[in-house]
Amino acid sequence: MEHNVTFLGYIPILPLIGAAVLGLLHVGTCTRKPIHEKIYGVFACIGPLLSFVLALRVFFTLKGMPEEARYLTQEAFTWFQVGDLNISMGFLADPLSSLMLLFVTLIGSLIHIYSIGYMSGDKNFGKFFAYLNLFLGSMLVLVLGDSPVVMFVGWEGVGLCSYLLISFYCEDTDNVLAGNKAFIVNRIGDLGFVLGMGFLFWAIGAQGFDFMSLKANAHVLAPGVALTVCLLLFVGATGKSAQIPLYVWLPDAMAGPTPVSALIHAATMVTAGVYMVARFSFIYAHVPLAGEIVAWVGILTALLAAIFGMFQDDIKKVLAYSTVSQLGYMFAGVGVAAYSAGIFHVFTHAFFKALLFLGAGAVIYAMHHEQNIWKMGGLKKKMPKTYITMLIGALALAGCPPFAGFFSKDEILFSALATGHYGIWIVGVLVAGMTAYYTFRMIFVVFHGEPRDQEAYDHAHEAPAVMTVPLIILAVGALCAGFLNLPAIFGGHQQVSHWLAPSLTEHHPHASLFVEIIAIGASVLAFVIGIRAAYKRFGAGAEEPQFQGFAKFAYHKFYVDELYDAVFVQPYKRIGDAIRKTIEPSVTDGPVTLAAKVYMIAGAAFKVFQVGYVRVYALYMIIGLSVMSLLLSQSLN
Amino acid sequence: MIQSYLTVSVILFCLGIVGVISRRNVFTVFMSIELMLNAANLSFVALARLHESMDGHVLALMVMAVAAAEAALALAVVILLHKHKGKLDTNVFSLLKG
Amino acid sequence: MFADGLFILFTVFAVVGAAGLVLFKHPMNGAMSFVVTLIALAGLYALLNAKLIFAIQLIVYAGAIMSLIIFIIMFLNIQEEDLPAEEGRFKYLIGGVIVVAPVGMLLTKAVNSLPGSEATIAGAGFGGVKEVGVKLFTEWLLPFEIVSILLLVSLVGAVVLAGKRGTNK
Amino acid sequence: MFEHVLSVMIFLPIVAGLVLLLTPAGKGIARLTGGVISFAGLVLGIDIFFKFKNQGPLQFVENIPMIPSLGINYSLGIDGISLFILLAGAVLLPMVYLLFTTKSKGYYANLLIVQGAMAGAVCAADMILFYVFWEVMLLPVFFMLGLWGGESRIPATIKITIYTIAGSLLMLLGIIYTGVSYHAQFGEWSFNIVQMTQLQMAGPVAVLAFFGFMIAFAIKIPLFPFHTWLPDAYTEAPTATTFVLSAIMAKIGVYAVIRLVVPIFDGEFARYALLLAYSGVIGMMYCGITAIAQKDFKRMFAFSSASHMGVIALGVFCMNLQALTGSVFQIVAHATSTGVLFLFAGILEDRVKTRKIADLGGIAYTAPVFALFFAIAMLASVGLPGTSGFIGEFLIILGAIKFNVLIGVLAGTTLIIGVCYMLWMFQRVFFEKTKPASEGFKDLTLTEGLTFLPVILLIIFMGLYPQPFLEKIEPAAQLHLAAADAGKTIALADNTHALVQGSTVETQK
Repeated sequence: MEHNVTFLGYIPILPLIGAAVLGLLHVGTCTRKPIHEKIYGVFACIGPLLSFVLALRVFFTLKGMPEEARYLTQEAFTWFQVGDLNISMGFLADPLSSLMLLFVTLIGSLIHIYSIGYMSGDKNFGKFFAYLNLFLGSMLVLVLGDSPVVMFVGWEGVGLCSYLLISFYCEDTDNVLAGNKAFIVNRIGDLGFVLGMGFLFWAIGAQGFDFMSLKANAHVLAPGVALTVCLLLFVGATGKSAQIPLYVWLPDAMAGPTPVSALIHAATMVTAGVYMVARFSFIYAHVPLAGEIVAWVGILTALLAAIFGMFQDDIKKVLAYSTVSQLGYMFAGVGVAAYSAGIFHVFTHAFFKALLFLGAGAVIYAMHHEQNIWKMGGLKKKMPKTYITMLIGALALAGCPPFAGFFSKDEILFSALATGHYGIWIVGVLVAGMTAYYTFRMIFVVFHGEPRDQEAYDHAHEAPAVMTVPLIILAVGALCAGFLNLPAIFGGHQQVSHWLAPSLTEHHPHASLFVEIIAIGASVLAFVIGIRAAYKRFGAGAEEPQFQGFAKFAYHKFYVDELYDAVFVQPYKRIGDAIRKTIEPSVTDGPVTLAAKVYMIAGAAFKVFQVGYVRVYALYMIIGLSVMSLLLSQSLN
Repeated sequence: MIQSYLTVSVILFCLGIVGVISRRNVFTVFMSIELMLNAANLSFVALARLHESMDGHVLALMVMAVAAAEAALALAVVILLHKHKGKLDTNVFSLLKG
Repeated sequence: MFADGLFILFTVFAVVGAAGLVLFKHPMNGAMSFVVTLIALAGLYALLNAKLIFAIQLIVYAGAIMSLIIFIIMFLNIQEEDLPAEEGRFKYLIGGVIVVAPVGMLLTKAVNSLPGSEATIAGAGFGGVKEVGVKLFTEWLLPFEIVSILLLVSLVGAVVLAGKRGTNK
Repeated sequence: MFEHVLSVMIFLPIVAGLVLLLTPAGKGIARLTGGVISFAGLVLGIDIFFKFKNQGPLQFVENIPMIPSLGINYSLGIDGISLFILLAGAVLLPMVYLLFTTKSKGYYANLLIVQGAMAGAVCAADMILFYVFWEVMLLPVFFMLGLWGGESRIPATIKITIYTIAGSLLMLLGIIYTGVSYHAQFGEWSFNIVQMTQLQMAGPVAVLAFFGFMIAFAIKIPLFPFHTWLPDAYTEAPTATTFVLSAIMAKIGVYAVIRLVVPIFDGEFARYALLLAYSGVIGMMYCGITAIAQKDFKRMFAFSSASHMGVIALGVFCMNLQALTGSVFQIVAHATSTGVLFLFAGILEDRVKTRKIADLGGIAYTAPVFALFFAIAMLASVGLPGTSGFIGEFLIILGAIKFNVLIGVLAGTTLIIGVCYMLWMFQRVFFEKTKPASEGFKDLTLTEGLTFLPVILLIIFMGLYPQPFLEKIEPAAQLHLAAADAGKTIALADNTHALVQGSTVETQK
């Protein structure tokens, strides 16, 4: 079986070419007469769609291979090679990356199509699609990279694109600040990634620094080094996937256009961290302590974000915190070594979260860029398609059987329970209830009850087909994706887990039927309690609540942003200012200035002797002569 | 015997120095310099006599020529200064004061 | 013996003249006493068999240069009030002597450490016009020419400097 | 002619510059001449690049005795390390003539002279010759800064001149000491850099000589805390001068460390490497943090440049193949990215007549090409993968981790620090609301755009396919490390001792 293929590289390159073409078109024309939007739209969608087709080809090629040797590689060229370090610009498609490829390209393409409707009329239409293509290309590099370094290219690339897209409406300072925040926080994570790569390289990289060689050599890693590498890489993951303590950028990232939120902050970019941990499962599997830390960080993030999500009044912020929360689940999954469960949740989450974001986008679009849920209400009648699709998404997110989210979330919670992580399981179930609560709080407030803003309600209308069709496709996905990994208890075969098995180093826990039933029962119970609470409170319309006490504290996100600002940002700026104003002129430049000053003072002192009278100068000469004479006559004796 | 001539030369030279550093009158300073030149000349000639070589005489001639040139220039400068400042005091000219 | 007597006489005149130059307040008096020094020096040259130098000292130095100086002094028509006050003149002079004393002592010491040789009888032609002239125009030709250029330059310089119309008095 | 191609590269600009100064040519002609000559340098440089073989020892060697009695020769030669600094100059300098409005004749003449002198310093294979070019290099900067600089140019000029000359004199002492030691050890005079590597240096005087060299180079690079001349000089200098200073001259400081200090003072270098590495890292952080507080964009770039130089120097001090190669690569990458950023700053200053960040805003809306190019150069300077900046920074951090974990971690923070001030600046200059000063900001003209385009493409090319560059650097780097290794094994044993006890170790010996 031939493993070397030549078409892998085209998958990321096609969107990148698209980005270059669109970018040049936009730059070349934006100050003069803009090009028609349709041209941009066509160019923008070609790349992602072709990539999707290629992704399908990859999938079926892999499917045709024997299970234990399912991989495709392409080594385009030697990227850089210094001494033992040999990095080739190479791509690797194995079951893990092929799964990622499929949904990234599919959802990416759908979002592109949707955006044609959503962004119409924007004067930076071309720029938007250039960034979007660039983003998708970077994400595909990330997924396909055959070594950590190539992966890092995509890793940083998506960070850059998130910066560009979040600060897309760049005339507003807040948006740009949100973009900066995203990029800088991501960079902090990237530092962890780079350092992790460094340690990994000096430990086992000399025999080859691509994933396959690393996997083959992982067993020689000393436990201490392995733990260091795992934790550093996890720092990278927390940055990209918005986990404690680096989650703060994601809610702010909602400043970008809504399709961007869907693409970056729900379906693709934020999942990169989970993907990376799964990619490095061959190391994590050897270091249970690292997994433990990952799992706890993940589940605590899930809890924290769920608390925040319960009190937000911006529709996108609710979704943003739900994303952070779901990402926490995924990390809990990969942390308890249930990598396939984590990845499966990535997969299902991509569908329903993209769906929810795009639906929210349609609502915002209909409400003329109003994002406060307390200004909406009763939209069910005006936007039936959007309502239905979003309801499906919400059910999936809340974990209602048999929607996609139920199976994947349940898989994670079951794994936690089966591996004896009871604490994680309890928190997980609790978060599941909270998820159901805040999701349906949003649905009820937005779509049910009476309109709160009559004028906006009158103008609201269903989105055009270019926007609703992607919604429907995604809704189908959100409805059915869960069945792909149907566990045995429901008569399924866990196809996704089996598909992923060759890429991952994991041991499926064997647990009794009883445990499985407890897990499922608890999840369903949590869902029911959550949705009931939401219905009681908001089902028949409710007024905007005034938050008191803990609720107010949670509404302000525990003041974490303010804390970070006071602890990191302000001191940083103050140190900079202090250096500029005092340290630089007086301390570092001090010796130099001092030397100059001493010189000047000495000059002023010696100036006294420069009286200007010729005869005094002669006198100096004679005095010198006399002194010399005295000395000489001493020696003459 | 030559020592006595040279001693005279030393005395004259020292008197010249004293004149240069302690007087303020331009002319006196100038003539003190001439005195030092003459003292040097005397030692040239005396040493020429000692070594029976006339190179010292030639040098003395040279010194005189230089003295003449110096006199011409220096006096021109004195005239100029006198024209500008109306004084013959060297202390008036202290443009180099730091 | 006679020569020693003359030497002492000239020495006394030379030193007294030089002292006068340094001490007199008015430059005219100083110049006159300097002339005495120059003439006495000419006498010393004669005692040293330097016939040409003796003549030139009298003609060029005591004659030409000194008369130029005196001419300028008179030309500027210096009055008592034009002269610098020089109140502490003697104080300065004493100070000057003190400063110079070590130099003088060193030089004297150096002179006295020379090998004391009695005067030989100089050759007949020693210091004569012809002999010095031959030396000057053979071995010393280049310096001689340079000196002549120097004189020319100083001549031009003097004309340029003194000829300037100083308006801002 | 092509046996003497290096001499041509050195003396063609110098002679042209001197001729310009002596003839009553107009400024237009001066600009034209400068452009033609530097373009000729570019052509020669590209020619050298393709004829260069991927080997360690010096190539294109020329050797003519100058003062045979003292063993001082006019000897030139380049290896993979010097090649790229030479090329950086050859590639970047022609841009200067195309971009800015015509200045006076003397300005162009000085630019030509500095170009030749820098080429000379890079190619010199004899320490005395190196010293001569090193000093000549400063002279045109003195004139350009002092005559055509900004408002407070005089203090800046005096500071840079005296500061760097003070350092150079220390280096001269070091050079003389090494020459004398060579004579003492081998019985003949020589100042040839290659022969010097055989020297065995030890003892307190060798340490002094080592620091003589190091301080001279630390001032030029500039390494913390010897960087204080830099902000003033970079800010006040006319754009082309800042460009020359930051893009090439600073790099010659690093180059000189690699070429002179590493092979000759191998023992001392290994002993003090940790100290120097800390100096590099602290400088990187210090200057990076200061950069964010600057009000003046040119000054901000100055600090940013100093910050990056700290990382580049660190790569040299780590003494392993990855870091050294990365350092040399980063020299080129930084020359292109920061050099271009300084040129952009010059264009910005030309058009808006202010250097205050606060006065600007919204430039991206009217000048998209400018914004795009600027963004690419900026991203390269913060080390985004896919641009030239990443490869070098990655290799340096990798090497630093091997050298010392703490240093590696601190070096990594450059990823964060760099991005902080750059984004902050970019936001306020290019985004947000348009301010009066930047209203109607004109985009790059066709000439300007075409001038920048090759360099921008180079930045991306070097990021995507750096191998042609790295394979030329690596053999030379390996050779240098092999020379240094001998000393390293002796010195690394008491490396940590030396840091704690400082010079006491020396006196005990």
